Amino acid sequence: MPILTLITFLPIAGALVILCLPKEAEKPIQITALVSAGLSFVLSLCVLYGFDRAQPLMQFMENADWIPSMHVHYALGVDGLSLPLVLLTTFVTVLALISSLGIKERIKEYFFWFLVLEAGMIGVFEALDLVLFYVFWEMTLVPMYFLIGIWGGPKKEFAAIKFFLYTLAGSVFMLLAILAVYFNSTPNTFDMLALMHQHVNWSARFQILVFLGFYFGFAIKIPAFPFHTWLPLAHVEAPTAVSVILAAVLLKMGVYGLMRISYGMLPLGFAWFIKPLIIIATINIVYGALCAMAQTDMKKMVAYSSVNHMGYCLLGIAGLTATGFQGAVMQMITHGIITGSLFLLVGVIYDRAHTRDISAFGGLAVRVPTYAGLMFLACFASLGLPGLAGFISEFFCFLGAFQAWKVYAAVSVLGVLATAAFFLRMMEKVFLGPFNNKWAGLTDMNARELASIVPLTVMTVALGVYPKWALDIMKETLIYMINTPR
Amino acid sequence: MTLAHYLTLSGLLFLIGIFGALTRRNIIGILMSIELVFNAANINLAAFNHFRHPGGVAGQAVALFFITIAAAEVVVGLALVLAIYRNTDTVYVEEFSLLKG
Amino acid sequence: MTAIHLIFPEIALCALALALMVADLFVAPKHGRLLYHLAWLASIVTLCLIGLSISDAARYQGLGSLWSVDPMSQFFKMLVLLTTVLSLLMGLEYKDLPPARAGIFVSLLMFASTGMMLLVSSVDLLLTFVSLELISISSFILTGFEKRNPKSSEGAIKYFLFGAFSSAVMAFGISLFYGATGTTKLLGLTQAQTGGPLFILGLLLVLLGFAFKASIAPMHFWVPDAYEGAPTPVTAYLSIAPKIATLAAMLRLFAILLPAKVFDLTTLFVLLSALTMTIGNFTAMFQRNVKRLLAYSSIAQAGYILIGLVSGTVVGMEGVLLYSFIYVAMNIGAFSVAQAVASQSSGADPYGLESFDGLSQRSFGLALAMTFFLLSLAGIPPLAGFMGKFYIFQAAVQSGHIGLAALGLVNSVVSVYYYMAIAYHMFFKPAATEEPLSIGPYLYGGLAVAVAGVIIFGIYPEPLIASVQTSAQYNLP
Amino acid sequence: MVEHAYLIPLLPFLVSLVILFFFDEDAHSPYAPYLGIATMFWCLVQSLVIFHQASSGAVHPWPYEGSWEWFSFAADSAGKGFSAAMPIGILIDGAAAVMLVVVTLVSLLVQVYSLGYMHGDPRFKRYYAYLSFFTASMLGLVVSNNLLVTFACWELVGVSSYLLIGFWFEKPAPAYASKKAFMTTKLGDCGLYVALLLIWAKFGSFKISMLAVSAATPGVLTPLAATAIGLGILCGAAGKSAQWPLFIWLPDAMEGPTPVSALIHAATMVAAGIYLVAKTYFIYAASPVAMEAVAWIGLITALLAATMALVAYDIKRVLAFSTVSQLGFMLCALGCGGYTAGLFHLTTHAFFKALLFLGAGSVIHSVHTNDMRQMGGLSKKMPVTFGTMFVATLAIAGIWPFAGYFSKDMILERVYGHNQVMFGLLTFAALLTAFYMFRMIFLTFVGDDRDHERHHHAHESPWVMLWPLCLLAFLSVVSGAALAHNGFFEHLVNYKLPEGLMTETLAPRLMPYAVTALVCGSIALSWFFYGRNDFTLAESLKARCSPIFSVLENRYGFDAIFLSLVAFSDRIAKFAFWFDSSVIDQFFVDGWGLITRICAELSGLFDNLFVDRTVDGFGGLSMDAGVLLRSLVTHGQVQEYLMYIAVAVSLFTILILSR
Amino acid sequence: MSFEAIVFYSLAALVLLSAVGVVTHRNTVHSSLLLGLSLAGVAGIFASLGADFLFAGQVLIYVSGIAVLIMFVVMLLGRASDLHLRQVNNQWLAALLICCISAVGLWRIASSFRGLPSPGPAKPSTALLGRLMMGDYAVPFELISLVLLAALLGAIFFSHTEKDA
Repeated sequence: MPILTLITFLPIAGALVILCLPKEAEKPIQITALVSAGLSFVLSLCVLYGFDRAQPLMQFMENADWIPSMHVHYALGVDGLSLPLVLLTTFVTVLALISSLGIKERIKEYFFWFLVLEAGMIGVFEALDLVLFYVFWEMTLVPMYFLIGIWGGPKKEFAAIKFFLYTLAGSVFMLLAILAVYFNSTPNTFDMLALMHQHVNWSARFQILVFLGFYFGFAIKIPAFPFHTWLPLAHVEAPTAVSVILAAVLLKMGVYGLMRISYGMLPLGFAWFIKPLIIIATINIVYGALCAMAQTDMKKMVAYSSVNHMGYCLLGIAGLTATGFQGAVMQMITHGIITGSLFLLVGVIYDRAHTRDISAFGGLAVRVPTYAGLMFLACFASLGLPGLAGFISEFFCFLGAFQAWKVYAAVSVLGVLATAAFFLRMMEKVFLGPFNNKWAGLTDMNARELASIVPLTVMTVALGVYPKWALDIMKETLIYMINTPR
Repeated sequence: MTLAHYLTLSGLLFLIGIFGALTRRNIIGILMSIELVFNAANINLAAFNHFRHPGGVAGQAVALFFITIAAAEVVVGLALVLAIYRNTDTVYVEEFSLLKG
Repeated sequence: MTAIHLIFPEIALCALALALMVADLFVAPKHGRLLYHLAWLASIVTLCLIGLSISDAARYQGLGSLWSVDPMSQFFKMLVLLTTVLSLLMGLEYKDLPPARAGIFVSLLMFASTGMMLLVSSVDLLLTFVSLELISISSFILTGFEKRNPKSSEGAIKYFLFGAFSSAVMAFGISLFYGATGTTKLLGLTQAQTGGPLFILGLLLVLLGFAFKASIAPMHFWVPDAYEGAPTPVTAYLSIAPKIATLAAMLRLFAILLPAKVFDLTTLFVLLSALTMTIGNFTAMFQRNVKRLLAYSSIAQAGYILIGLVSGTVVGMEGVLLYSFIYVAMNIGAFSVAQAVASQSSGADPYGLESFDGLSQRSFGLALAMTFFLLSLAGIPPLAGFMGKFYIFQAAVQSGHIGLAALGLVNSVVSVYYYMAIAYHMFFKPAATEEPLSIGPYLYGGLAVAVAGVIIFGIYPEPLIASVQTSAQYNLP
Repeated sequence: MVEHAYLIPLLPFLVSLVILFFFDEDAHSPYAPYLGIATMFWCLVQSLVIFHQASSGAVHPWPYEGSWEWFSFAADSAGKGFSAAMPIGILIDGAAAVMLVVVTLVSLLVQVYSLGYMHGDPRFKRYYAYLSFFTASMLGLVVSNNLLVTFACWELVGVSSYLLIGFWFEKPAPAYASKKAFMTTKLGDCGLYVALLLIWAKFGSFKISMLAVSAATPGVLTPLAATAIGLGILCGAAGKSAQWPLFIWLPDAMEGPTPVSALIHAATMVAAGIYLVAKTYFIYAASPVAMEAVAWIGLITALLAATMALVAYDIKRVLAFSTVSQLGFMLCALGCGGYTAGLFHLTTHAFFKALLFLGAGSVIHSVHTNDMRQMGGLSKKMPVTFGTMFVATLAIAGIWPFAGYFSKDMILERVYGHNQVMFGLLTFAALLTAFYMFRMIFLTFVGDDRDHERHHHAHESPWVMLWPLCLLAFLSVVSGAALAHNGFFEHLVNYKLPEGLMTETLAPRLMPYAVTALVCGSIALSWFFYGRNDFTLAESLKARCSPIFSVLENRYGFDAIFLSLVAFSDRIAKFAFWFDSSVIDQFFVDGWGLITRICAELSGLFDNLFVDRTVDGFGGLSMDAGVLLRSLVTHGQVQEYLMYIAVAVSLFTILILSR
Repeated sequence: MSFEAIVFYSLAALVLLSAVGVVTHRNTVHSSLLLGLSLAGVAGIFASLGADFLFAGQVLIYVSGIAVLIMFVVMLLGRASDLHLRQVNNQWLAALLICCISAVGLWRIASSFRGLPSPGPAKPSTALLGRLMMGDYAVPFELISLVLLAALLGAIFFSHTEKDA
């Protein structure tokens, strides 16, 4: 059974069904969306079940000719690097869809785009052919554009087009790099696995140029300084569920590409860029945290915290160590879970209060204890509290980077401090202190919101207490990646 | 008389035609200038045929085609001028300004 | 009279056009639509004839005196005919054409198609010129076909003035060409003949004429005016058929001239390509009329196709073919949607961007289809336009024009901006009216074909690429 | 029993979850506290058994270590990746055994005490959940055999401290104090974090027993690395144990409920820093510099905090400064090689400081104020409280035979052996201790009632609060003598210093007596100022030395420094955000807009800017250039367009010319 | 100066002078008359080149066809005010500049053929032309008819007043 294909295209099937449903049929549309995304999730769990953790190489591979005349294949596969991300995608999408049940207008279009988006994201993590990778990569753009642009906040159109243009501008350079790689491989191929062995024939100059081409695409997605400015805007303007997807999955595509493609195919280019990368990582961490500190909008703060957290991923990667890689992958997963729940939680309060201004609240912990509890947990997880998911990944990132870059890693620790500072300030201003009577009518979370957030919270704790479950999936692959002769 | 003479003549005619097409305000003026350009081409053809390729008559044949095509163009052009004159009551090109970029 | 049988399809189309012209006399004005039906059927018949010539290549393909019938020409002929059929289907749903003049309309359209079919086969400058004139003169008239619409007449007169001027210049060029070589035939040019300034100036002036038809900068200025003024089916037709036919003719010219190493045309065309797509895209950004916007976009698209041309490789040529095919689907689709929207718009400018406000609310399917076309034009996967661009850029990178490819890619990012501006109106703006937008059956059929093409060849382009690869062969010594 | 020591942290943790999730908040269910107390009692029993086993030498091998794999992860060694195991487990040595008893005991007593103190609080259940959670984390910190887990628990106690300080979060002060406490300790934790990274880089392991072995192996740990690691850990310890210059959070932390202060900010959590330094003593042993730094930090803290305690009027603040000061004693001892002394004082101090806090809580519970100026003469109203607190005060002052005498004596002896200037300063701090502690006793319990209203309503606390006091008082009396007996404690914790640090300069025999005499003098001085119901002398002194007093009241300006640091970081943050939105973003958006605009101007044809309504960047650009360029190419003019063609033609002819 | 030269120069002068008149004359009617003159001059040039059929064609089609047609239309559309309007737009200077630049290039080409004398008296070419038209150029020849047909259709279409309008 081509299970990866099923995982990828079940959402598309769902989207097509939705397209055929009349737009008044809201319940069937929602059910279709949930069922198709849910099935996709279940299937990805099946993949997890069948996944051989001791095996570092690609598994569940599928390969078929797609465009033989251009040597393009339809090749899918997962290994320890991509499987966790596929799981994250399917998991978070289901939850985001649950939270999207609160969407009131233009339901048909919403779920249609959402499912298309999911397919694109899953595909990016599974693709083993550069063209296929690129196609899936771009496939995420358009749905995201509409999801932000139609259901977003006041500046949604600008945010949407900025997101679109920014990411597209990056990815066209990626396309150029893909072509360059293709023409310089013998035999000409887009096969990512085959290209991993081609670098011996490539000069450092070529690798550097190609690396930069890819890097533009990835850096904008990650987002790495200074290409991050689309992110706060897009996050703030996007509807809750879309912010969740954006933060939890979309940003990971960049890091994934960096690890899979830039690292795997272009060792010399990567080695050349390692110094800038660590600097960028440090800037991302410290600067992102500082920017977050200056925010009064909760969502924007969380958005900037994403910049900061993706900096940890870069930090881990820049160490060029197995530990750092492990940290980076783990950070992707945990950031997805934690920031996903943070965005959902911010969405909860925004739905009720129609404001996200930190100073507009006060003492809410009395009125909405469940909400406050979940928010505290998510914030603490995000600031890297041990026992919650963020700590181990962050620590591994530092550990990995520290072996090569002592000073940068040490400076980056300041970012941890700043992260703590802004989260604590937010918690103090919003939940603690005297109760602001303006919000006397505030209600605690409802079942739908709990259903979308609690699984994430549970995962946050579970991964924090028992990270073995996730680490084992990726460990062998990452060790293999480091140990592959380069 | 050498080929150079004829080419000079056709070249000058060509340039006069171009100049006219660029400067006449009247559509019919432009049309007439374009005819001059066609004629320049025809002189070229006939002259080349005569001086450089006297074996065949291809040049003359092509010139004949050009004459006919120029005629067809003039016909369409004048018809269009008539039509637009009915619509806008002008034959001055600057006055066509409905379409703007 | 050599090998006249090779151009039977053209003769057939021409004869059918004449027949329709005559039939016009016997058909009551109110039954004018019948002629459209006959016309597209006739085009399909011709299409079948070409299909026959492809299936029996030994018999129906070869080198005539002034023409060469080969897989490439047949490919482009099919595209031209396809465009003709789809434009005629659009015409069936277009309200502003005088029904009484249906005969003239369809026969002119078919004349133009005949001209294009000959153009793509022609290997002689005289035949090329005459075909171009046939196309031009038919197009002038078709552009001005909405007589009561002053915009239409104005577009026609501007188009005409440009056309006449450039054909005069081209004629002058041909005369110089003749002077240098003693012939108008492209085949059999020897290196000795192709050196002098006479030849080169002649060639450049001829290329100027081509550039006019293919709307390559700086010969593109007529495009927006003519496209905006022309009836929409004609716009759709003009934006596709003459352009790809001319590009095909240029392809042939290049195929002959490049091996002869006349003169470094590549540099010139790299510049032209860069200029064309940049001007097209950056100007399109500021358009508020969809037809004008699409006109500039089609200029930009010509720039992309030129990239394939300058690559000068077989892959580049295949790219031109592939892109042309996809271009037919996406451009005709975009114009069809524009026509459908404008036909039910109450705004001051039916083709204004405002007419698209809230289209997704009125007809999600139509809005989605338009989005597909636009994204395809922008080159976003997994739509066909991406495959076309990918192929072309691939060719450019392969032949070392990486800078041009990069510029093309940057341009496609820029183009997203204005394509998405339409999407912005369709999806983000509230609709002026809530009433659902209905489209007629023929437009629907045409749209379905276009959408299918854009999606299917985006997801599975292999059959198309395979056929392009077999088609990118030409009969040249 | 010792092999099941993992239950000690695990049970409270589970219980905290059970309480949090399965008990009802509003019902004032009595089961929640009892469940917590019962668990803690069980933990205490287990700890006592372990303590007994440890002290009787019944455990083999000793120290006991039980280790399991927590997870395994990708690690590196010389550029090669491999799968490394991260252990989780327990390491019970003498120090841990002692700490287990101290923590479980104090926690149990505080929980019992809280039954009375917190009665009727709307978040009663959550309080117990937090307490259990804190105790679990603290116990985890104590028993862990893995520095990473230790660090994890270290952070978790920080969080529970945050939650408990801010327990009454409706008031702004606790909310602020909790944040301040967390942030300040987090600042110190950054150092610890880096130290952990360094440890991994040096040793490739976090397992304490392995580290100890490796550190002892010559060549593994360079002095420089040891110094860096040692200073990093010291940084963390300074944060957690409120040492100079990070002590500022502890006085504010007194905003939490008093039992919490007793448990966390007196007996256990603040001792974690000392405990951590002791646990990683082998690293300090390799670095004299780090060792010296520890000693001096401790000394400075002890002195500064003691002076600040002199002028405080808030009873809990006095105790907080006292705690800081005493922690400084411990750290100083550790820094001088007094491993045993430091831990011994840690133990005894836990008892009497917890007692002092609980007593203060009892007082506050009774008079509803923290301000000592509004107390006085409470000894009659609250005899038990007074009695027990007096015992504790004697203990902390270091009067024979109370517990503090033995531990403080051991410290001073050790410091004397190390550095006699330090000894002098530390002795001075000890004298100050006696002075301000008795000042507190005098102001609170002795003399006339200064606030009749409060005095009138004052009453002895219920027995549920008093018997923990009594028990602690008992321990404050006997624990010192008992543990010091025959070097029992030294034998138990049993840390062998490397040869270089064994400074066997014995203190003069008379030293303990001399110090005791001085302490008595200090107490007498305190009585002279505050015990006679006549404060004129104190007032006049205050008036005369007002600059000094205000410096002390302002805590030497450290608070201000930190506030300005916070303000500074806020300013940096604001600047960063401004830079982000106005420079970087504008660079890309406007830069793109600028290019677009220029291209558009050059291509010459545009009228209506779809853009200026959407892209903000376009708006700011100059229109003049546009007008100028546009005038070059007007619209829709056929002949101007024809001109381009003509230009092309002429260009072509020039091209020919050039050939 | 030979007779041939006299004929050439006088014809050339006729062609060029009247052509200049065509593009510069304020009165469009005069312009159109001058156009006829110029075209007739070109016919003369054809004759001097021995292209007798071309001469005939030029006279028949251009001089008596096109020029007259243009004249009719000019008179049809002419307005009295035309005479007072400037007939040359304001970019004439630029146009002149461009023409001068081009002239240099064209002169260069023409001057390269200075030494090429006439190969001899022209032979009658009409028969050859006819054979060519019916031979190799048959298809363009037929196509031309299509072009003319299209133009005719256009003329009919545009000049036809809509009754149903």
